[in-house]
Amino acid sequence: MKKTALLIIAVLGILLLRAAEDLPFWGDPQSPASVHLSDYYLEESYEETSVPNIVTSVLADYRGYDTMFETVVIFCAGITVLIVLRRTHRRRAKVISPRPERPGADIILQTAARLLVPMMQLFALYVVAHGHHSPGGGFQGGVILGSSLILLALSYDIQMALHRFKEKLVLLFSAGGVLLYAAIGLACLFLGRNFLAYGAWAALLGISEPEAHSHGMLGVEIGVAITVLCIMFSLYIDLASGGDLDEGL
Amino acid sequence: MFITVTFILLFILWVLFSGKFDLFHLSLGAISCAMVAAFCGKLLFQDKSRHLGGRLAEAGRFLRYLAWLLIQIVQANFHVIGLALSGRRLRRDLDPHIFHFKTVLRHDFSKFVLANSITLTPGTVTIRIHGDTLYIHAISKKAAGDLAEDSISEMERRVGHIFERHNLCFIADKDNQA
Amino acid sequence: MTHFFISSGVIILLLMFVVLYRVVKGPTPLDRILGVNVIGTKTMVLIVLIGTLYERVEMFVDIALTYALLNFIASLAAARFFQRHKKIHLEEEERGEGAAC
Amino acid sequence: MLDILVIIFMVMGLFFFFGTTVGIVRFPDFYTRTHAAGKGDTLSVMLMLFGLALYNLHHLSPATLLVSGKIVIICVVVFIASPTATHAIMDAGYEAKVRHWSRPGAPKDPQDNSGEKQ
Repeated sequence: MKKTALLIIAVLGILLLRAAEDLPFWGDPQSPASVHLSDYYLEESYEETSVPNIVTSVLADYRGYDTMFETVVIFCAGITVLIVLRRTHRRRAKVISPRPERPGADIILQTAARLLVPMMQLFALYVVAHGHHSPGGGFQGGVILGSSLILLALSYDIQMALHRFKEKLVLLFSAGGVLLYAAIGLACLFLGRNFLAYGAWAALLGISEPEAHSHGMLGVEIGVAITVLCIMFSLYIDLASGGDLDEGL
Repeated sequence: MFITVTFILLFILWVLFSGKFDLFHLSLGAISCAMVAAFCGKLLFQDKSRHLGGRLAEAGRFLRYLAWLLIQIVQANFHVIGLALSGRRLRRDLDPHIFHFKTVLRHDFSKFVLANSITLTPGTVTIRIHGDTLYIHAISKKAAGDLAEDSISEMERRVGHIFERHNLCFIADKDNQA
Repeated sequence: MTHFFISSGVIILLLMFVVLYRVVKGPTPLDRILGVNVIGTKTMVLIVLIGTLYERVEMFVDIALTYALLNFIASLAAARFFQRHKKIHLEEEERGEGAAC
Repeated sequence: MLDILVIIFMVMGLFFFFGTTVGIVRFPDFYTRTHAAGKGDTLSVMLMLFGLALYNLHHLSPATLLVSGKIVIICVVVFIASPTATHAIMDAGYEAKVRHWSRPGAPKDPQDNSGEKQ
């Protein structure tokens, strides 16, 4: 069985390598992607959006539609896991054996978590807020925020993490993040522009149009971060406790 | 009170992270710090019995302890390298065993510092803390050092001096018994 | 200095491959977790090193810090998972060792 | 001058990492390997990062100072996280009763030693 898998992987790998030969060279200026599109982004994006990090401006502005539905995909994945795994008290059957009793609470892990969790959360918010200037943005910040909650749930238990961040709130916020994204786009529609054309906010907030783009992107990224945070945490608590939300790993 | 302290600490950290001093980013920072402080304020300071001056003094003593600890860590690394590169002698030098060690330290944080210091010093790793008993794995009888004896070890005394001054008479008691 | 940084990066990479031997060989899953943890912390150093080489440290430091935090949580979670499901894993280990002998 | 310091730090870090690697590969059982990983990892990463933070101060300005500060923060995180992770892995192994290596010819199982001193 292992040998068959190895064979399949080897054949596929050779095929992919052969196919890769036909791709344009890395950074080839003549390749279709970089003939007009890249130049446009490189030259115009700072004037149009006043965001130094082109990746962010492409991701959240020029391809805002795409990113919105990526967020929706994450939301759907989280909801699917919830539907499959979450057990309410009406249908409860222990699948995962209860955690073995261990002598002594885990003081070392808990103290380390107490020291690290505030730092992690602040760092995550920094990543979200500075997506315009450094590598980062909603997805990354959301992942770090989510893992800080996972660290709490790992070192104490799921009950303690849930006590700080109720399951109902988790689900509400995970939908709320996507809705925030869509609402920012819809508001542009109501202000007389296209969907997700953040320039519409300029007149309302009294700032120039590029700045409106920049602030619009920040709002969108906050929405993404909230969704990713909640879905990460909800995935963890459902998977680790087998849907019972009692003790976890 | 402690939430304010957390907020200030976090804001210093934010400025270090961000490196941007315009009003927009600083206000974003203030909002972020307020959110994190509201979520984690109770988490960071669990023992509210001591006041701030004491905490600052503890931080100063802790820095001095860190210098001592760094020397120990370097020693530990040379110890590990010596064992790893020692050829045929390796099997003779190793004598791994697990022993229990009762600590007089009371607070979680000082136990945490003690346990991690034990992990970083030559030849010993903390396995778990159960009440006031530490389970320690030592790489050889010699490496266990004064932790294996009944009296109070040097490291424990140092950690006690940082965090648990009021507990010191208790420490002296244990010394006398030994 | 560039040459020095490149060569130290290569040395780190080579030593990481040596640790990878422990990850592949085992024998217990915990040895693998340990190896992955060590490789992860060294990857973080490599990231900062690459940043220094490209003279964009301020970008790469953020990535390295993220990597450090996530690596810590990953090895913690792996160890906890093992602690909980140890029976299954240990049986596998016994069988594997039996075959090797 | 600064370059020499950086080189010293980096080479020391590499040396300790080399020791860790040899220890992880050569030590006989899981527990002793954890010893090598737990100690060597922390110190070598901290030394190398510190060297890089120093190198970063070549063009002294507030921006580079902040970046160096960030690298030092990574050091602090590693300093807290690495022994904790070591402890967690060791704890898992102890609870799973991973087999001990004991010296050939040692009189008894080291596990029995545990109750000796209390």
